[in-house]
Amino acid sequence: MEYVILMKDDFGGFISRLAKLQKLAAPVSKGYNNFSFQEVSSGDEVALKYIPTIIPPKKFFMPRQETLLEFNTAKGLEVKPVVEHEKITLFGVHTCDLAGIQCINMVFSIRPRDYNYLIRKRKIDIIGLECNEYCDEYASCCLVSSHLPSGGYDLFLTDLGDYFIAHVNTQVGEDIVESIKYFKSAEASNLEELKSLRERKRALFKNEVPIEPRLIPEMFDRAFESGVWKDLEERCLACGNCTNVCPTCYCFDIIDETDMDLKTGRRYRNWDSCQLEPFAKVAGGESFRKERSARQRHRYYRKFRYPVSKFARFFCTGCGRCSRACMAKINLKETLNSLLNDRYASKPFINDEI
Amino acid sequence: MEKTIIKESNYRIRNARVIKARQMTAHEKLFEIALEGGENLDYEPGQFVIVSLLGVGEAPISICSSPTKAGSFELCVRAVGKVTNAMHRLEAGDDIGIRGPYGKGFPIRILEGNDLLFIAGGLGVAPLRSLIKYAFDNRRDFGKIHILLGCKTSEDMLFADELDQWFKRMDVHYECTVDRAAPDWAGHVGQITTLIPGVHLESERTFAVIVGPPIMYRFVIKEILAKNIPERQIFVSLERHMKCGMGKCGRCQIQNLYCCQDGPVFNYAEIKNMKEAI
Amino acid sequence: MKKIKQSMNINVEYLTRVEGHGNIVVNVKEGRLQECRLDIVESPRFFEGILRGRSIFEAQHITSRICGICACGHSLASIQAAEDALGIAPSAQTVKLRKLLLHMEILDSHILHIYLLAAPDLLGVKSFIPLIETHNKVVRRALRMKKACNDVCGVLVGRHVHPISAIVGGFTKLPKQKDLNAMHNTLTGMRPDMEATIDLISKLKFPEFERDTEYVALVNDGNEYPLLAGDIGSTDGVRMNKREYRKATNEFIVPHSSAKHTKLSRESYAVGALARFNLNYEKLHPNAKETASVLGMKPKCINPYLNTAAQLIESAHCLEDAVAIIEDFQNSGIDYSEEITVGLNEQKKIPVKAGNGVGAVEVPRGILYHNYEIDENGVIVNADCIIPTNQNLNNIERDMHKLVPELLSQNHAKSEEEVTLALEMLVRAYDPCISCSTHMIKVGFVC
Amino acid sequence: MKRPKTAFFDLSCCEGCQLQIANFGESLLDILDIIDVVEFREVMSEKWDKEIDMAIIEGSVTDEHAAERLKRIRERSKIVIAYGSCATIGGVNGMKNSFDLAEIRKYVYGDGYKFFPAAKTKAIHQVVKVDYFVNGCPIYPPEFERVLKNALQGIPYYVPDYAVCVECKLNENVCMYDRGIACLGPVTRAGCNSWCINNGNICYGCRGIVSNPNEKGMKDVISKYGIDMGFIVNKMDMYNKCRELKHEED
Ligand SMILES: Cc1cc2nc3c(=O)[nH]c(=O)nc-3n(C[C@H](O)[C@H](O)[C@H](O)COP(=O)(O)OP(=O)(O)OC[C@H]3O[C@@H](n4cnc5c(N)ncnc54)[C@H](O)[C@@H]3O)c2cc1C
Ligand code: SF4
Ligand code: SF4
Ligand code: SF4
Repeated sequence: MEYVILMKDDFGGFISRLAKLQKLAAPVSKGYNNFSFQEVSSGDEVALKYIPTIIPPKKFFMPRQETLLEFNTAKGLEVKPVVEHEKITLFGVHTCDLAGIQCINMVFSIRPRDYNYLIRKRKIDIIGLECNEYCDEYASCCLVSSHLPSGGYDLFLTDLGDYFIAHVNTQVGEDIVESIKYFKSAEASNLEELKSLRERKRALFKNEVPIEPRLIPEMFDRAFESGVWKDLEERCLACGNCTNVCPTCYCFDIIDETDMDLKTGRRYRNWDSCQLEPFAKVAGGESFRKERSARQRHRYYRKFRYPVSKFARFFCTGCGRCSRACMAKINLKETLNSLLNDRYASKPFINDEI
Repeated sequence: MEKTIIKESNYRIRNARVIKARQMTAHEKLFEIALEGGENLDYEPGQFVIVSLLGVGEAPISICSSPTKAGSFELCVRAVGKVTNAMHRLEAGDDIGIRGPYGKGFPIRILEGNDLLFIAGGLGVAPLRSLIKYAFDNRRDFGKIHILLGCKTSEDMLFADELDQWFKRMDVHYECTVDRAAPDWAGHVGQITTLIPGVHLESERTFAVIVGPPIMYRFVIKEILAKNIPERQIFVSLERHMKCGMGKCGRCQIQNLYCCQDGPVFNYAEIKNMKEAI
Repeated sequence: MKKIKQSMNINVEYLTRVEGHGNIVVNVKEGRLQECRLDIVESPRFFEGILRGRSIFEAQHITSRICGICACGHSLASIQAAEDALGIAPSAQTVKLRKLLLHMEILDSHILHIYLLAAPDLLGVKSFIPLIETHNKVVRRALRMKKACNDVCGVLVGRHVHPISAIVGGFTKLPKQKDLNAMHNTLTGMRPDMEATIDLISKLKFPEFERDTEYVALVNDGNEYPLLAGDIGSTDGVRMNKREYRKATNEFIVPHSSAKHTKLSRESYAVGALARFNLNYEKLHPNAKETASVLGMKPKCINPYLNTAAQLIESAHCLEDAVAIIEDFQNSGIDYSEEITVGLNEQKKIPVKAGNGVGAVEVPRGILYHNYEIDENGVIVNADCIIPTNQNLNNIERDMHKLVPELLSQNHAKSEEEVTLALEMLVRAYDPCISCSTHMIKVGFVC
Repeated sequence: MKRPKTAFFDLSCCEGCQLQIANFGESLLDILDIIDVVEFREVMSEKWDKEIDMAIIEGSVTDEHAAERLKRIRERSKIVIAYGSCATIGGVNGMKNSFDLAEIRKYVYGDGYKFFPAAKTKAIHQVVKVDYFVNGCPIYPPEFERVLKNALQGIPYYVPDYAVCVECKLNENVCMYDRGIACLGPVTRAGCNSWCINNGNICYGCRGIVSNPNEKGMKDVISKYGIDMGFIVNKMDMYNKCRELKHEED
């Protein structure tokens, strides 16, 4: 059973049963067109039409604060490495966020492997949800080809009007379908409808920036000294919003905290951001990315250049969160466009056909 | 959220003990450390460990002893912040946690058979000492050895007693300079760069190894290049803010390189065009 | 008056276990009481002065910083004055939630006072620190009860010290069902501790001293124990609208104090738990009346030391009434459409008008008045706050004037230390909040 | 370790920060286990005039008398911890610095104003050296606890030098700017876990301004959202007026 269908009328029942199986998180509305993945127990809490949540689902994979060790120094050094984890199903993960999860999976899977991450990841089941339309003007998922599903889920739902069609990708997905009971197997006509939706999407989702994606790394190779970064220096407030909301930003700090007895305590890691003043400062006071322009540049290179060498993919998922969250309205698509218009950075690469 | 104790963890620390602690200058203290159970720390010169003081934090510190010395290793620590100040309060017999060794050390196999030019500024002598001691212990494997050291004043000089011995050795050329001289200082006065022009080098078979504060590199390298030493025969060791030591936390990133994994020792030719490196 | 035998000179600099800085000065020379006063030496913070030029919508944020202990009370009085000036009538839901907040404020403050500030005197130690050793359970109970109030405020308005979500017009965040449940659990869980507290206090012996005075508190015609709203009333039969608060307080300056004094029908009057008890006993929750009978208290009680006991009675009332309010919400639910967005008016997105408004709220230590005059942009042009402690200062001094000779003339006259302690205890019984009271104001602009 | 002799002092303030400590509940006893409180006027009658290991000071300096008192405390204290906005940045007491001192005294005290001296409000570190800062109005208890532990361990505490927005985003609040409301989060030091925004209010800047704010960028943002600059400056002055003053130490 590779494809199954779920009638819309059964959606409420589906969510309630899912929530009974294990903890369930799904996008919920916070008002003002803001959404957030939160624990839910019924269908009416779920926002089926939503634009990317404030914080991406990475918060389940690498929690904002995560204990690594527990210690007791009362008698010698007594240290226990620990991992915090829970069984949870994520419902409604968009394709851009699936891509984001795939990115951090890679980061924490290459050697030295991060056991805390890997153990936690195994406990999370993922049910994807297709975007039939563009979220808003900030999205750039087509540029990085994350507007269509390409794995990274157990079950993937596409809204086809009266019903959802679901792609069953893993045994876990199969088990969910089995135990929920609302699903029927898909007919050929259903698959046809899915196909035509994807066709429509291909027409609708166009490269948001007029450059062929394979040329982006080269553009960045030439863009290091571009004046575009100087412009960001003036605007960026260094608030760190862009990195905190990015599904592929994973920098962290490691912090010790003792209990009041000053003997027992824990060591945890905490999300951190390359945009913040103290991030790259060394003890001598030297900061290697002191200017906000250098920090912004670093962020863009960490999305479009460096990971291409290391992981052979972009670490931008086109979700548009960074641009949405930026008070100074620093906009990813605009920055890329400015680079394209920067004659040193882009001259040879402009592709007129796009 | 459940919490489970795990065996395999990247953050597991090895229990160790300070077996000797000696105040060297007003700000630096030298520690000799042994791993629990007499285990050897398997390391190369130029590598670093992450020292762990539970409840205070962690700090990357270069190993300043040579792996030829078994049973224990040494760290030279300058008190600047949380961990390093707390470390300065440690004495012989105190517990300490160790992770590592981490990073790429000096490329010994490449250096072997060649002349060596060591240049260190300030605390840079610590990681370099590991290699210098290694070279002394395997003296036959190397050609000529030049050591140039610089520090602020003679009071800030690290390993002063050892330096005296180096000075006496037949088989090394050693010079030292201070920025500001005390009345009883008989040696050179001036920046470390002033020492370089006077050194007689065979450029094609000399490998330069430089460790010092960030501002030092650019000037020193300029002088060395002026001596016709090829760029790929220059090695540097860089310091960056670091947390995990495993190429994840993102702090030590220099463009697409991670100082903790791809360094801290870098070949100059490979990083010279990297804006954020030197 | 009997003859005073001794000469003594008492100067308690920086009176402890009260909020803010005050000194007690007593000077007895060859049997004659020459001087007896409570100096307020807290350096003034000019709150009324700095409010000028600020938006009426941030007044409560600023005035809450007059006092950390009654921050919620200041907020509520300030909000009431602002709404009065703007002509906004809060919704029934908002009023109910505010009542809940005020209950928590009073409960929290009374617990703090009873246990940490007053109990050490009654137990004959210098502070609660030695009690950790000797009365560990008692100390733990006090801290637990205090934290419970704090936790409820945390859920309701973000925090107890300087509440966040209670603003002009209503609340920026309304409690969810699970929040209601959490608050309910916390408060019902506090009942055994409350019983134990009553049990403890009923066994302690309060000093015997009486002086008849005028007691002033909010009064109303309904059945509700008036805290958040009402007219100004007194045991001497005064009844007036809150807008006439200046006539009810008659502030005047005395040279030795950076806080003003007040009077009404007589030379001085008292506000606070005992005043409320004396005026509104009938409207207390049955549990509170029960507590009063355990403590052997009936209105009109004129022993100022028993203010602490009246606080306990009120604590029982506030706890039960708070539980009732929450249960009511649990049953009827909360209307979330009432959640308001902060700052809209302030940023001129909703028009405002000029006006003058008064807030009168019963905070732990008595009636608190705030009065603002605003221009057509909602900017404060004049501000006035009259704090309960100020209203009590005059009365405290009158008590001292009666108490000192009594102490010295009894059959076995008290030593200087004993007199000092008795005076300190007297002052503390009023639970004065000196940081609040140093604000000062003259202008008479109220309509 | 010996329990350090600890004294709590209050200068001009609302004493709300002390209260935050009382609000620790039973875990206050754990704290009292590791420190030896020798003076705490609000809750203790005991007084102490000898050497102090740790002086924890609340409130701002608002007159000469307070400045002198503070200097004497500093002289006999090994460690000085400033806590609360009043102490660390001047806080709401600083608002009076916007006025002519004589005028404001007259407004509040009438003709007798000359009896009530006042000086410009200062934060504690503008008068004496401070070793630890616990910012906030009121202090955020978990941060106070952390600072206390760091002080006991003899290691520094760095007040976060990045914006409240960081914590606010992580708490997934709808940004006030999205709601058309101005908020001081982008220029205010984090560390409070975006307390006010979590509860539906804006950030008022009570923890002081980050050390290197992008003032031009902030102005752009403000004008982009159609907010009056004077309005923001006025808001900023609510807590941060004292930053304009010179430090006595310098
Ligand atoms: C590969 C490598 C090798 C090294 N080898 C050595 C060695 O051999 N010997 C040695 O002594 N050192 C060495 N170092 C440097 C050493 O790691 C640092 O000095 C150490 O990590 C400092 O840690 P700390 O906890 O003591 O300081 P921190 O408490 O982290 O502070 C360091 C400094 O940064 C400032 N600072 C930190 N955080 C903040 C903040 N949030 N806000 C404001 N200011 C802040 C402080 O003012 C302080 O001066 C090495 C570093 C690297 C990367
Ligand atoms: S860089 Fe921006 S658009 Fe790209 S993945 Fe991150 S948040 Fe989304
Ligand atoms: S609400 Fe305020 S603190 Fe939060 S992100 Fe927006 S500007 Fe920053
Ligand atoms: S959000 Fe702003 S005003 Fe509120 S506590 Fe934090 S720093 Fe202070």
